[in-house]
Amino acid sequence: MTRSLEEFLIARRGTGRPLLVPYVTAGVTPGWTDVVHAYADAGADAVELGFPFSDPMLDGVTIQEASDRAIAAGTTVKGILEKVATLDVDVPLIAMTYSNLVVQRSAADFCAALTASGLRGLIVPDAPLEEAGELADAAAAEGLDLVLLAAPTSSRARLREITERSRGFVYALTRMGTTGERGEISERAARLGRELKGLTDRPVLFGFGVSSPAQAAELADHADGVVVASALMRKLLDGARPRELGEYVASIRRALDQGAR
Amino acid sequence: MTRSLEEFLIARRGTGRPLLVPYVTAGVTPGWTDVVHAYADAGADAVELGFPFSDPMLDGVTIQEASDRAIAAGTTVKGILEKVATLDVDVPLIAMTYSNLVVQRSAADFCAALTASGLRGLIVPDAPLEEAGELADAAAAEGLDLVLLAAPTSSRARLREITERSRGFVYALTRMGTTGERGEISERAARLGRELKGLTDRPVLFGFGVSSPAQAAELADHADGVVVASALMRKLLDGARPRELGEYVASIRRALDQGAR
Amino acid sequence: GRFGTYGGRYVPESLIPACHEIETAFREAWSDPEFRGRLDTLLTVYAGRPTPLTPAWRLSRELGITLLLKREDLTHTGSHKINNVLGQALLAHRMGKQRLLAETGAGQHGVATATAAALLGLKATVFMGERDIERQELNVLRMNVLGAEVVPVTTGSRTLKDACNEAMRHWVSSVDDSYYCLGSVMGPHPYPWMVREFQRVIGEEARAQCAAELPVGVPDYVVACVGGGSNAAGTFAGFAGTTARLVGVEAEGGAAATFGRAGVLHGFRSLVLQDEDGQVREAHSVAAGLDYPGIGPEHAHLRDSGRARYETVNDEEVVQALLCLARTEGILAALESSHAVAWVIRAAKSGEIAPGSTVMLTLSGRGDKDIASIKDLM
Amino acid sequence: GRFGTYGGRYVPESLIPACHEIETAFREAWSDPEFRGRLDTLLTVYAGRPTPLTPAWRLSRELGITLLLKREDLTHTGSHKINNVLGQALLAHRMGKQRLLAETGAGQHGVATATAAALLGLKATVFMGERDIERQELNVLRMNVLGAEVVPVTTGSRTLKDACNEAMRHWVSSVDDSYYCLGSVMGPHPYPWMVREFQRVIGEEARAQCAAELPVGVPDYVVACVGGGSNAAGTFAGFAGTTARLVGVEAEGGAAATFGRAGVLHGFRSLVLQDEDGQVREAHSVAAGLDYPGIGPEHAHLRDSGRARYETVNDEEVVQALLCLARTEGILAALESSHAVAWVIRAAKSGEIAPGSTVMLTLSGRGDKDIASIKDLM
Repeated sequence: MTRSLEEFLIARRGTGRPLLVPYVTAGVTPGWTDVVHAYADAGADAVELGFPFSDPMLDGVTIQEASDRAIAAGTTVKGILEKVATLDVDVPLIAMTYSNLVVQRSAADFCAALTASGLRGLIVPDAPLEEAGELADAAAAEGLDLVLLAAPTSSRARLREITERSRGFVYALTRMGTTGERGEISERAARLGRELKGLTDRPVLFGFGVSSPAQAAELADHADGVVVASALMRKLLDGARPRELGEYVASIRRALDQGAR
Repeated sequence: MTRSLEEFLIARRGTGRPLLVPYVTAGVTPGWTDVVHAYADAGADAVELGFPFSDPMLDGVTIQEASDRAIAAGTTVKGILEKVATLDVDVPLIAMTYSNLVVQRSAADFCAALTASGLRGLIVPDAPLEEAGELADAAAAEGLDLVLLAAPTSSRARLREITERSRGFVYALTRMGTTGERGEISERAARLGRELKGLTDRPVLFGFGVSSPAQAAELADHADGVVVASALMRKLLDGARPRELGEYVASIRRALDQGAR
Repeated sequence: GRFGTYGGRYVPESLIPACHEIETAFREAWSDPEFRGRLDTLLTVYAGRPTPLTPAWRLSRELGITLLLKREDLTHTGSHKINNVLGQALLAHRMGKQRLLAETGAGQHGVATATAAALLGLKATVFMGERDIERQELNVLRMNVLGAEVVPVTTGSRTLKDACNEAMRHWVSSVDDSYYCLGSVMGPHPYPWMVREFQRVIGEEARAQCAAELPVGVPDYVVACVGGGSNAAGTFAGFAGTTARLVGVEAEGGAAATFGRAGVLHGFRSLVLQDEDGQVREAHSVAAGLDYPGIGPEHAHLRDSGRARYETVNDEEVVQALLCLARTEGILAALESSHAVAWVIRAAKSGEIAPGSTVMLTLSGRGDKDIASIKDLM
Repeated sequence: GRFGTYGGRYVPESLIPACHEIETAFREAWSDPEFRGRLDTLLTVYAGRPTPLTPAWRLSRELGITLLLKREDLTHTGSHKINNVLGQALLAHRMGKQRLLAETGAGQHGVATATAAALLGLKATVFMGERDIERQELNVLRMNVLGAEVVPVTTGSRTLKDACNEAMRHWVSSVDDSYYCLGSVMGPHPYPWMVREFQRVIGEEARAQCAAELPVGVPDYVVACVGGGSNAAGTFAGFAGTTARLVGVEAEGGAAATFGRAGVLHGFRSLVLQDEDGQVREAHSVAAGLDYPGIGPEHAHLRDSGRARYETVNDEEVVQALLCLARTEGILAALESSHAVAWVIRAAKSGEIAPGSTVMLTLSGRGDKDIASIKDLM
């Protein structure tokens, strides 16, 4: 797997399937690596790996709870990277964390360490275009794809710049608000998907509030796929085993594939 | 007993005996009139009768407690006067109360009512020289002796005016402070007694804080006698019967008479 | 020492020299530019005067009048009491006294006294009814932190009236080294006059501010709450010579001007709530500072002469007025001051205050001290 | 949007348009004489500015220095927070927003926000850590009375840091109709700059007052407490171009300037208390308002550049300083402000502040809110 995250996803998309990226907070349970495997086995196209931060500003209560649990269990960036280096999964892994964990080392060191452990992408929600420059350069130098976020409120000019500078895929926020499950898909999200698709050939994935297979399928109509996070982490915090999480991902996979027909 | 309070006291003093005026709050117990009799029988030269007021500014906790108890029992000026009218004691009775009870009726009406019930004197501690004019006129018109107070802090000029305008006797405060028992007799009190005696032939009685027979005797050395209030009322509030109060007054009587020898 | 037939000096002979001494000292001080200068300096650089005159923008619109608030709540310690206390504390200091005695109801006067004592290096002993201690705990703690001794009063109704009795008793026995720092326009002469003079600054500032602010220069109504009546007396003093209608607002359960009868209490003759036999009634108000059965003698005289009128509002109206002012203007007034607000709201709504009228209201203090009570009442 | 290497706008893309919108609106408003005039009017007739500069007469004598206190405790609502909040609330109103969101630690910023919202007819939602709700109950009740909704924050350390997280989260989801009224010189650009501009009035007034009051015109030291650092930033802004030595005083348990390392929190890059792995530490201070693990980016820059220095004091010193000021000057300062007092006392006694020096100290707020805590600590 020497292709970049973006090349990988574009290839997958090329097969006609909607893309599915499930999320897990690293360290949230001792068996979190099993969750990664379960996701991959269930048909994930990539896995988003949360590096827990004490103050996850963009995340809702579920991810905050998972992060607190992971930190309390002694999870560190170094520890996660050591585990990741031993993982053998056939889809790309994407790190998700906050700026503070990045700047503890330099951006260059951080990106190098991720790449050395085999990670292929990086999402830093509190590093918007304005603050992402140095990080983007460092990531590019390491061949790490820095995924940028696009919001329903972003201007067309910003969306253009985001689609140009994002790597791997464009992370489209389904709605304003933090991560967490919600009932309905807004027209606003659909419009954002269409607009992004019109601006770029890069994969566009929806994230935030994807809370059921049906919803995932509906969203995927307006873009190239979805990121699913809180719905999975809620189940995990409530005691679901890796196998059960895998089954849930598989159900989303099926819904996506059926929706794509 | 048609003589005025002052004539009566001067006559008593003329026999060589120190004067003794014990106090009781009217209405404090159902048997308060028995206390008056007990005092008279025990050798009192007059009895001071407190007409209870809700806010007795110059009185300490003991008299305030007795007043509160009397008011709570439904004691009124009218009721006291009716009882007093039926009393048959061979020493003069002196009313003690505060200005507010006086001004409820006019000063003239109040003095007339007191006299009609047989009272011979009146003490109003919150009516100093400045405020006593109308009251003094009304009292004089009724043949009621209005007793004025003299304090250790009063100037010589004021003492002169007090001794001139007081009737019945001059009530000399042993010390600054409210009524209540205290341990020691101050040099200040002795000085006030000597000063007043130098200014007038009217009887001069000490009051405030006379708390033992010995103390009464000591004070009487510097004037013509004493008023005893809180020490008696404390015993009454603690449950002493009229007979026991009489015995205590008798013990003061003996101490005074021995001291006079 | 008289306001018509009211006022006077109904105190025991033992206090007469002290009253004379204070009167003489005050007369000298009040005509001494250095004393006036020192007081002005303290009021300005320490207590935060002049206080603003704030238009109640939203409430005015709602009521169809122009309502201006004289913001005594913004003074140091949070009420107009500081004006008087700084004056008296400077006087006590000038007289060589070592200790300030004070009674307090809501605790604002006690806090102000503790404050002035600390500032001038004097001791402070504050008498406070046990019942008030319970409902104004915050102010008790403030006094403690400021180094004052708070003496609980357990006699009678255990409120302001009884605290006055106790303070006077203590004064009698410590008159040599202690100064009785009375908190309102009451007590024996010269207090009602002296306290009004120290509070006159409220009315004089407000008068000048109205002159600058209002097209006609003088408001139609000047309104203030009345317990003993010091903030009202100080306010009215500034508008005495104007056409403004003066309105004092009392608590229904402590409305001596409305339900009182002439009597003598705490050293002065005035209107007093009392039973037919002359026993003083306990006042009842949600505002501890208005729980007083008497009224300053000058107010009794202003009522008789018709120069001012006195209205009453009930506890329920007061709490509603407090919430209303908080939510329309962002100003949390003391329960005491909210009495004045309550009357203005009622009178403007009933048309008693004609639409378009201008009303100057003295907001005597802030309501932080009342938060616990208000919580229970909401 | 930078102060040296600090500051910036580290927020999710979803908030970027809102930050731009606020920055644009603020730039326009700040150069609009009408807006400036409205704000000046509110600061003057509503909030009670200018606040006095009070000489701490007795404490100065005791310490052998000249200590002047800038009295932000005398403003409406009792702390400097109102300066900033009135500015931002007017801005939100101008922008057509219907609701103010705010985080609060000690509750002073929350109360100020609730106040400004009531004044301008806006809604207010205030996020407050559960732990702070417990220790600052008075302020919670004040916000309720003022009509604001107080949302308890149960995540993390349940103090100010977590209230910030929660407020930002809520902001993301309600950015169309809500304005985030940030309480200190922190957050994403333009907040650190805008809040400092709104607080600049403290320093500018103090500068002019010192010029009038002091023979040399400029004090030797200018001291203020620092949590996020808004009162210090506003104070320092007025003395930036002078020879005065600027000193920020932090709580020992929340001393980001002393024990922090560069990091990104709540949308800005600055010094942050954190473990070696980059997890933010919980701050601990007796003063809820200083319980913050970061420091405004401008302070980080002032520290690096040497223009200001930052000192720490511990809880015990703070409580002693509070009592000392109360008992020598009759001023009950907030626990936050008492940090600055504590350092001055220590430094004057140790000779670090040379005898005869002049010290201008910003007393950021009053201590009424802290009375319950102080009682437990005494």
